[in-house]
Amino acid sequence: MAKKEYSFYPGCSSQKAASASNYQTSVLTMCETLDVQLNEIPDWNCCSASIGYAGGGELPRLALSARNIALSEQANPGQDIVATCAACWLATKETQERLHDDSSLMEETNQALAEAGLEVQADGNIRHMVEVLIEDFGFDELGKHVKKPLEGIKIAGYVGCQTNRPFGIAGESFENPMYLDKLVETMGADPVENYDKKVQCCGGALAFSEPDKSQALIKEIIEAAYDGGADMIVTPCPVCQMNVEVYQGQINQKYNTKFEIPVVYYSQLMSVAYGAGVKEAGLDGQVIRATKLEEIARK
Amino acid sequence: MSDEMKIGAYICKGCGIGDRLNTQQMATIAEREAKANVVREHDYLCNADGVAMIQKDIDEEGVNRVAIIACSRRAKTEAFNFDGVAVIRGNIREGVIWVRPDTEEAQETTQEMAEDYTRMAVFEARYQTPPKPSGQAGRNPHLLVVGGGISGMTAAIEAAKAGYQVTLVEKEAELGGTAGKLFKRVPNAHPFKDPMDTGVEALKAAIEADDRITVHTSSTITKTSGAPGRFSVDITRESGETITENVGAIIQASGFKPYDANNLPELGYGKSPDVVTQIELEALAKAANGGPIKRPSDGKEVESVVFVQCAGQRSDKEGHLPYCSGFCCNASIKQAMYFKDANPNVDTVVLYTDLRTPGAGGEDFYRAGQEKGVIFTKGTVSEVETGGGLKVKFKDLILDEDTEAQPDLVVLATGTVPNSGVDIEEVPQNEPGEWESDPNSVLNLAYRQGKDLPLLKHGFNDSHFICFPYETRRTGIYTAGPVRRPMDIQQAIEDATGAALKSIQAIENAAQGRAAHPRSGDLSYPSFRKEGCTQCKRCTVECPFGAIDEDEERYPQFNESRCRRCGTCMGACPVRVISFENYSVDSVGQQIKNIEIPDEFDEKPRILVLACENDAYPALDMAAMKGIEYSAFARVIPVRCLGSVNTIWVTDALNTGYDGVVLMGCQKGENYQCHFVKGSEMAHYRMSKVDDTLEQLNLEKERVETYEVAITDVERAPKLINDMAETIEKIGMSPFKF
Amino acid sequence: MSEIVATNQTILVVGGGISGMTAALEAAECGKQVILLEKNPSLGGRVSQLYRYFPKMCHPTCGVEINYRRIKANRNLRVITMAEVASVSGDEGNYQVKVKISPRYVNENCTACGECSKAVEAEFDDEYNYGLGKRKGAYLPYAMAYPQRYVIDPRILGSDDAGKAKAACKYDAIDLEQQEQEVDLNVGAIIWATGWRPYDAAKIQPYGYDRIANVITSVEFERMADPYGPTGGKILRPSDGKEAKDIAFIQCAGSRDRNHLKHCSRICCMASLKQTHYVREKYGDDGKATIYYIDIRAIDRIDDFHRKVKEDPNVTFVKSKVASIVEDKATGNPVLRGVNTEGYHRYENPHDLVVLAVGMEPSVPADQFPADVTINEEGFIEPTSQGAIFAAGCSSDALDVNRAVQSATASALRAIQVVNRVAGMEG
Amino acid sequence: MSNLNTQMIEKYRNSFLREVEANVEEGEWVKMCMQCGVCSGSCPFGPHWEHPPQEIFMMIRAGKRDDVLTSDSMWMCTSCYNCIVRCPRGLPITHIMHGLAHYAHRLGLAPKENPTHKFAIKFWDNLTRTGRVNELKLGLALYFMNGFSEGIKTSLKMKDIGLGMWKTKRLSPMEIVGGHKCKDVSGLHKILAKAREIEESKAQKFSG
Repeated sequence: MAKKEYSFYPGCSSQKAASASNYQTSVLTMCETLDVQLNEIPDWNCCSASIGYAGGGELPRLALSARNIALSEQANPGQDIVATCAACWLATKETQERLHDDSSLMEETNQALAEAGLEVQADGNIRHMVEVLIEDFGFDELGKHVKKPLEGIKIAGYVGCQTNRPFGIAGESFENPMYLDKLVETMGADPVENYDKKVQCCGGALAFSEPDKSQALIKEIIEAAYDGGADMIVTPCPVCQMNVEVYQGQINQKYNTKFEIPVVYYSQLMSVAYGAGVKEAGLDGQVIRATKLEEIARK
Repeated sequence: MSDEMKIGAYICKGCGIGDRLNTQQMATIAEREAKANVVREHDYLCNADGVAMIQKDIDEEGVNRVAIIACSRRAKTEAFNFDGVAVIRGNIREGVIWVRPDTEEAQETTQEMAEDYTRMAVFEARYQTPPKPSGQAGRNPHLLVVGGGISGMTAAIEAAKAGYQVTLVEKEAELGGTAGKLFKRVPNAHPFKDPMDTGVEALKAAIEADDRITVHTSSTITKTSGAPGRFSVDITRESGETITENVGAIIQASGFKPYDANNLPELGYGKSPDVVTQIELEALAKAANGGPIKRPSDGKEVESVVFVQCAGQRSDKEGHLPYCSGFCCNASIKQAMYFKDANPNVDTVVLYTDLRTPGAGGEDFYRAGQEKGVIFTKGTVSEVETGGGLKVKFKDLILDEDTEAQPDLVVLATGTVPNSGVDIEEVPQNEPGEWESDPNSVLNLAYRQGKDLPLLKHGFNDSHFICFPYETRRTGIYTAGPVRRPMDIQQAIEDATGAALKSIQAIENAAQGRAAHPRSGDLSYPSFRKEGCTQCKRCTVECPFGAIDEDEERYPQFNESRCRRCGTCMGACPVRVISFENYSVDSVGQQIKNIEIPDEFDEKPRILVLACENDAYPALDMAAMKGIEYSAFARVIPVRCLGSVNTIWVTDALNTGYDGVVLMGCQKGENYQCHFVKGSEMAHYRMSKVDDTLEQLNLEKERVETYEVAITDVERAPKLINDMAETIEKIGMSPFKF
Repeated sequence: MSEIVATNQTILVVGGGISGMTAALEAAECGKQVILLEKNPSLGGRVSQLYRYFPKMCHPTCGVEINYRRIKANRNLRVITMAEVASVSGDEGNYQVKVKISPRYVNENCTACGECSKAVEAEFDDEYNYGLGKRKGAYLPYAMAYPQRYVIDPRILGSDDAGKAKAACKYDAIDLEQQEQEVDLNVGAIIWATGWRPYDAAKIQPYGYDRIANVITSVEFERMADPYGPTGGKILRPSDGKEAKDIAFIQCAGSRDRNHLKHCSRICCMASLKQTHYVREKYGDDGKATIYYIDIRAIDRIDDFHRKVKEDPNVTFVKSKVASIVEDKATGNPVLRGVNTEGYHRYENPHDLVVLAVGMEPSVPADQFPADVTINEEGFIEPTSQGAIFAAGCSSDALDVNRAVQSATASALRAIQVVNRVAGMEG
Repeated sequence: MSNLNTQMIEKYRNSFLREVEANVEEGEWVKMCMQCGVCSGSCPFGPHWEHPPQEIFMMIRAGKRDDVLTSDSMWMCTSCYNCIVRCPRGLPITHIMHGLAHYAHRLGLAPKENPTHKFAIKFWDNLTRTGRVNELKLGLALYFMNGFSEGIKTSLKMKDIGLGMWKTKRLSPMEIVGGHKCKDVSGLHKILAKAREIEESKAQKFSG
């Protein structure tokens, strides 16, 4: 397959020494195998995620994403913008659609962008990395690169919210998307069947401000994974990964549980299956080590 | 074809009949005992060869009564379809071999069953005449429409478009009815977004332009007599001038009157001029003609309006309507749009409990109302205060709190009351020869049973049948529009068009002497022997369709084209003077009599089963198809309706030595399923009287049972027969065996 | 099928459900020549799969029987089953219709004796029971089917079963050589009565029809309540066959929802109210029903039925669109989550069984319509102002049986107007 | 009471619904709710809302301005979009909730002590400073948002998490002094200033 190029929007959490830096590491490893070239949008800014609304009004928030799109159009013309973070993808895609559909919003946004000498068209595609994998490669192709099948690992595919709603992945349902399960299978591991918390909210950004309420949700997500016999949880979203992984200690204290389940990214599974080592797969970034994956990575 | 009766009996050996039964023996019985003129067996009667064999006999031997002794009358009807002859079906497949086990010990009784059915078929054939139309009616392609609203005008136009003459009678001076008083109507086509023109002017113009339609305004019907194909109608103008028209069928589209809102003082009606009904709001909207609507009290432009849904409807309170009028939700949305379209800043609130905007258009229209800013609040109104500005007190059911609104105007969605004339249960008909027209009646029928159509429920003239919405209880008279059931304009248009079709059908049926639904196409009709008649009036009173009048000497007058051929009159007649060519006291009675009654000591009882052909008989057929067994002692005879069962059949059977009688009819009572309305009910009543006869005969009451059987009672129907067999086993054989 | 005689005075009715049968019969009983096409092996359509009708609680089979009898008795009416319209050309008063007739592999010699069915071994999902049970590869679609003639499932062709079926028939009724035919009909007017199909419940993802065994549809529930249905009339849970006594009915399952069907399907509220009777009929005081609804649409005089159900202490009404259903894995109970909007009470209610009151979708998708008609956003045929293709019943709107029959009767007149004009007939 | 709030009360005396339509992001959708309640039943934080989304819509229609704008309900939105995808009428409920929250904040009516309110403001301030979120600063700001002693407690409670993140190089103490940022921060600030200006001039127009 020929090299594929995308305009890449990594987002704040993927930066060096940020909470999803290991995600970034594994994405890059995975892309190398798949011969994907990610052209980072130069000087991109934060999308304001879905929590910026209080301080930022509608137009300032749209302007943030519009700036990224404008920069991408300038630097990587004609390339689809690909985001790895669910919130980044969502905010950017929503902005693209709203500007595209509302000419007065478009006009006002460009008025604002003009202050920095920018202009946006917003007629390209904004895609999540998972979409790229499924639509531009497909499971068959993704499976062809597997060198070390992840045999003997049972994995709960936790899709979360914003990768799934409101746009979702084409052909998948909002309530029971199957792509992570298929991906897990493609990588040679066993998906947890009927994992019924796969699209439950983890509290998202409110994990900070409403920890008790969020952790109650996270607990259910983890519990259901254990009930399904999972060795680990896989997710496509940095917020999900962070929330489900790092609060396990607090949840254990609060609920007297003994959770210690690794939460990894799909890109980490793929990197390992594609033959990468622990470091290249970002597995050293796990607060709860994914030992079964590490074992395979070390083989 | 000669008039001489020639009976052909044809015994089929297919479908295992030949394997299970001695058909030769049956043939012998048909020939020797039942005296059929031609008797033949065939390996496979319904195939082309078998059918050709029968046709040949008809053509060459002059066979004119064909007894097919094979499968059920419900099977293979296409094959056994011969012109000009009476066809009788002896049921030895579903009726015998499929309900009996294929065992050696059952063989004897199974064979007896088949032999009896063979006799019965030939004897039934003997008492048949192929029905011919009576010639009572001619074709009168002219119909009367009563009521000049949307329903009536639509019916008139649609019938005229099919080539029929129409006389349209309207009591008001103008056509248009209620719709004529509307500013606009709810849309009937995509995108279902805005109120649209009522279409009344276009209908009026179409009527004006159509020379097949004659209109009488300011006129009422003062007398309707006759029958489908030959109705005679007196149309009287306000001036008293009367003309008489002859028509073939009638559509009653007499519409509705608005519910009297004076019954709703708690909602402020009558206390403030600013509390109006929906229909009154239409007048305000018409006056405004697209501009701002002004409130009646002081002419101020309305800035806020509250619509109160279900005002006096869906309620058990005295004086309220127990039903939903169906159209009011959409009507309020439309009316709220009147305000919003004139000025989007007018506040319009609809207070409802269930918003009822069904179908494709309904939901779109609801959404369109919301898009225009109409507010919908689920709530129940307790009171509208009128002292110094209106105050609508209501409970917001969603926010769960008592609250109030202070609009400029309140609109009450009060619903409709059908304009169905007089209730014939309450208002007796004049005695024969003493005609007087009743100003409250719509049709002023000269029928013995009363001046208007019987009502179904809540004063509506609806059909009781879900599958057959036009079946009123007066043949050739169809109701359409909101007199039939609550409905909106769109439905009224569909309804009126359908009613026009049924009227045209009634005209064509009457012209050929054919029965209407459910025995559609039946050419038989009841005749009676005047010399035997005792003028007891039972037939006149019990006919479910009011088909029978009385002449001045108090003899019954049968009106063939009003008759549905159910035979309830035949069942009613204590002196048995009423019969049909193909269905009579004898055609059934002879079957009953001509079976083998074994000796009392044979331990072989006989059970007569009279099963309604509409439901019970098909249920027994289906039981047979499923291999459900029943007693070999049963002899089942299908009847047109249990109402046609004359008690003589039952007493004759008992006298002949039958041990038990089972009657199977349809459900009676409020949710009756009897296709002839009262037949099953009458049968139950009459059979309760048979008990006396049993007592006289010194027989146990349990020997006669009457049941309601549904078509789905596939297991129950055979069980009822078996129950009777058990009963007989318990109480013993009949002592009346000869 | 050269024997099909049709002229520009013939009325073609497409679809043999209650609407099509009615339209065909009403026209034929006015003396018109009518051809009735049905794509299935039997007439009857959706109503033949219902246990009871609201509000009378009578059996649809009863009315269907009367209609079959009318059909048998009427020589103006010609029924062709397993037939579909491939294309329509021409114009009002003179249409050319191409009809594709699939082979039944059983000819008119069939006596419905059933021997072929006994001989065949292969079984397939029974369409009549919405796949809840099995039927043989040679079968009568249902006990009341008309024509009362067996069908060979094409899937057994070439197998031993095909031979066995043929051998079992003593009447030479099985003809495995039958081929698909195409016939051209010339007709004056067309009544389109292809009816509806239940909305695909699996698409309503929050309700887990595709994942939770004890979530079924209202049409399946009809079959279950029918004594001759797959459970013999017992209301049982698909997961474990246990009696389902506490049943939830979810309204607007796929209706009034821009994610599914935009329109209100009209019948579902009444159907669920009716089905609460089934629960009470089978389980008496042990039977409990809960109706989750947005608006109860018991329109017009049948609202009294609604009010009677409301008085039943064992029937509960919750004003709420259920948010989601999850399965309690220990009990198999579907657990309904949502908010009772009258006062905002959250619930998490387990039930034995959930019945989704699925909406009505027009049978023929708008883009697959073989003739030139105007179809609205909801997929229903709009009243035409030109041409002579008239919609009847649920191809014109979401209708209950009563209204469908009214609509069919009206369409019969519209068709008659056209053929009468063609014939130059004056009244 | 803020000046803007007073103006708005004056302008929309009779109709809070119209005020919402004119001033709240996606506010024109509120009237389209058909009261099914699926949003309220679908919310993962549903039990914590005093007034779930549908009730808020109904309250808006009923003119309960104060109750709505001072409510902490909207601040419970986790932006999971469950309500949006299930709403049979396609209301962008998530955005309406965000819009209401923002509007309440702008009018000065949002509950001051609501943690999400505070966090959301801090998040915005954090990201707009450099164009990119500084997770460490954001976290610390969050822990200390309820005062110093409360902050110490929270920090201690959260220290294991911080430690874990630091060990795995997903958090760096160095961020406190520098951190990631956009190169053209000034351009970004100009864009945001202009966007705010346009938005405020629109609000002025509505309220004038």
